Amino acid sequence: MADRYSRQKLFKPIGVNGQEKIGEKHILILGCGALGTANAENLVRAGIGKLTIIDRDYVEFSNLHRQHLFTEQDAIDQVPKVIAAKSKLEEINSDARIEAHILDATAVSLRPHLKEVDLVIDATDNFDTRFMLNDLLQQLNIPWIYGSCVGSTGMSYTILPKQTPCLHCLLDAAPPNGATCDSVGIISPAVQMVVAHQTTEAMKLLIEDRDSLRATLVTFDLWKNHYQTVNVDKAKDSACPSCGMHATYPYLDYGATTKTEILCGRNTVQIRASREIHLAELANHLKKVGEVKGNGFLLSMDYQSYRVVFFQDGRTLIHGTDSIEKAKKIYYQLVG
Amino acid sequence: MADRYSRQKLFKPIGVNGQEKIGEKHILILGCGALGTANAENLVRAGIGKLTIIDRDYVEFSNLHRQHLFTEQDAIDQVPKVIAAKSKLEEINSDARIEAHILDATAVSLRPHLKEVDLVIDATDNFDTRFMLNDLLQQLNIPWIYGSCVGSTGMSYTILPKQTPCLHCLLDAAPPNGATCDSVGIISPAVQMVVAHQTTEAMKLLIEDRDSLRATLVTFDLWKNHYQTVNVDKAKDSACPSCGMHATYPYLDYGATTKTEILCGRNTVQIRASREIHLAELANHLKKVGEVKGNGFLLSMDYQSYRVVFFQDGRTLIHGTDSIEKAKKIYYQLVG
Amino acid sequence: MITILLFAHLQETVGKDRIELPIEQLTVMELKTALKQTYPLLELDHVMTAVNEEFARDNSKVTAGDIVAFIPPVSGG
Amino acid sequence: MITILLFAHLQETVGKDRIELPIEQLTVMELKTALKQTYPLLELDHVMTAVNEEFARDNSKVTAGDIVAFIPPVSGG
Repeated sequence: MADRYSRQKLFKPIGVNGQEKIGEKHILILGCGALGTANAENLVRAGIGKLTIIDRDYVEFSNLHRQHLFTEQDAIDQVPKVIAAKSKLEEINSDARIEAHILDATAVSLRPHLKEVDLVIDATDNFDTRFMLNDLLQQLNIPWIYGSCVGSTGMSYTILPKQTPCLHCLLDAAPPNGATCDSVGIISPAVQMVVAHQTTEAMKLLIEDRDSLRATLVTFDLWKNHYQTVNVDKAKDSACPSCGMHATYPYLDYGATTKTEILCGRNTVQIRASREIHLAELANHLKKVGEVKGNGFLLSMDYQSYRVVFFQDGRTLIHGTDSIEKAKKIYYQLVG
Repeated sequence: MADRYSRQKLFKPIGVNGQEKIGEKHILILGCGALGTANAENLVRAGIGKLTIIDRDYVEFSNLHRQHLFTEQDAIDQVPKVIAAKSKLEEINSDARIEAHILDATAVSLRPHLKEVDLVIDATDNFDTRFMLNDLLQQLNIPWIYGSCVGSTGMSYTILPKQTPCLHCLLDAAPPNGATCDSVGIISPAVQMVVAHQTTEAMKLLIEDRDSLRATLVTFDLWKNHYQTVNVDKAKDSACPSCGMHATYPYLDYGATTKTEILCGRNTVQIRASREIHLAELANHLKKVGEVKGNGFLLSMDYQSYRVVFFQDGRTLIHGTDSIEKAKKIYYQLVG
Repeated sequence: MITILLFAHLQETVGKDRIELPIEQLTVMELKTALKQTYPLLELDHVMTAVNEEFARDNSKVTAGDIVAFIPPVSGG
Repeated sequence: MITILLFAHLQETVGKDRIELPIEQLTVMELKTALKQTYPLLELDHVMTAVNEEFARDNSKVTAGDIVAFIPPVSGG
């Protein structure tokens, strides 16, 4: 096992010193879907000291075509994604310390997990969360690497607080979601292309080789054979509310008030209650309505044409609709 | 499980018809190292009908930082790479038919496995094998996708017999290996970047969308933030001995005569005998020399400062040297 | 002549990935307005714009010979 | 002026990733010969050459304003 990283140490920019630094660092990956699992696998194989993975979701069959680490059995068992990922990652590298949290990321829920984090990798699937993350990391002075993909396209950009333009400098506001995995699909190479850029940038930051960082935003379309970089030097806005002279971090409040949301590519609505759900108690109640399955982490049941899944932390997923109204109706019919 | 490929079918160029075609096709991946495992995982997740994987090697700890699918236990057990990969791939997608062959690829050994193969993905680690493969696939009229990586760099190029320039058109001869994984190392994102291009091109070929194929050779350096394509239209050589008017396929003989070789990034020499090795008989003999371990697929033993591994198909790996002479000496000392 | 590159789903809306316009000079905003008169490109209000591979704002100038790329932000992951 | 881009380990041999030469016209072969007189670039005999992102042979012409890339074939996998 001594020469486990030998080929990585031979890569001159990393070397023996770089490998040691990688082993001392702590990365948080927000999201454990396509981008999250592939970044996690790379970093754990590369010898990251500590990895925190945060995700609110569980494994489904429709994830398997693009999400690494997960198997059919994980989908059959509806294992929470971070739990399934952690178990695979530990088989790959038993030296890595992996913290897995089944958690819906808000400014409030995320903050305690950002203590002593060197770098955050964006593996979320929506701009609401990214703008919240952008504000939070500007405030806490933690670098992060934006990544996103849909269809055969993707983007990546490395954000250093107090130095580079932030996400809010580049986009005036969270754009209305145009293309999602649900509307235009996704192929796995688009995921890996983004991840290749994110992991490389992460390695540069881990070994403190900031001169090699990519200063540009990358965008590509693998099916159309297109690759372009955008120089964003001029995008830094001194009046930016998220990273400017008088930053007010506007998205730190916004996130906290969102109580329902449509999940990207899922035909699913999430409803987030302000209190935890007592699963056993709820299961007892739901038995009267239909067959309830539970695995200790969640309860699930089929109801009308929907599948409804309850998590202990207060969230409920209504599968089979992208209407918030319909979802709320179902929810209140079941939970009362 | 019905909607397992739902997000891939939503991708318009694939659609329902494309997904059906993917499920009817047969791909052969030559090599089950970094490029091979990642391509195999992508294709099996994407729903490939049949996959043949060919590799001569077994899993070691120094593979784990960049080679997908493999775990620490695989390295401890020295499982042959294709066997370890097959077992993981079947957990990911039980519908895929996966043929795994522990085999040293020569023109002779490879030919029978190319019957009814729609496409070959190059995941080899040396140009000797690639030039042999190039000749063989020109002769058999099977498209293939060249891929390679070292350090933070890589290349990919799609080769269609009778249509595009072939590898021999682009390179006059197998170049002397300059940079190898053993001399300059390798980081995992370089692997994934190549694989993203290979898998996308494979998908285009599988669904018969040839108009979308990349006509250029791609080369990149992720650490140096460099990406370039090379238009090779002018490279097609009508006098090329591998794909020209009077092709003689010169590398189909050459490969067959190579009896020893230094393995990329391994500090290892392979010696290939013309006959199979009777493992049990050899084990009996070697017990007199030292402690022999076997797992049904191979025998291994430490000898002097080397580790020596014997495969049933007639090959022997001498770890701990890149000198063919030294390796032969050890070999003959043990096998006689 | 100004060359306009369309990315991602903008290509499908317009039916091609490149438009050439015989214009000498205008701002990014004026270009967006002009395009919206010809094509159903409502999304142009929410895209990132690059002029000659450099980030550009709505008030940035575009001159004959420039290549303008409209890049819709991607949200999936 | 001809711009030469060096890829992969050629960069380390030369110590930079770009060379500019004040030359009007020559062939790829002549360019390689000229470079080998200044730098220890023996590998130039085994690299792929692209002129303005197009594949070029040793007898291809290079003219002032061209960008020449020397790309060592990569073998690992």
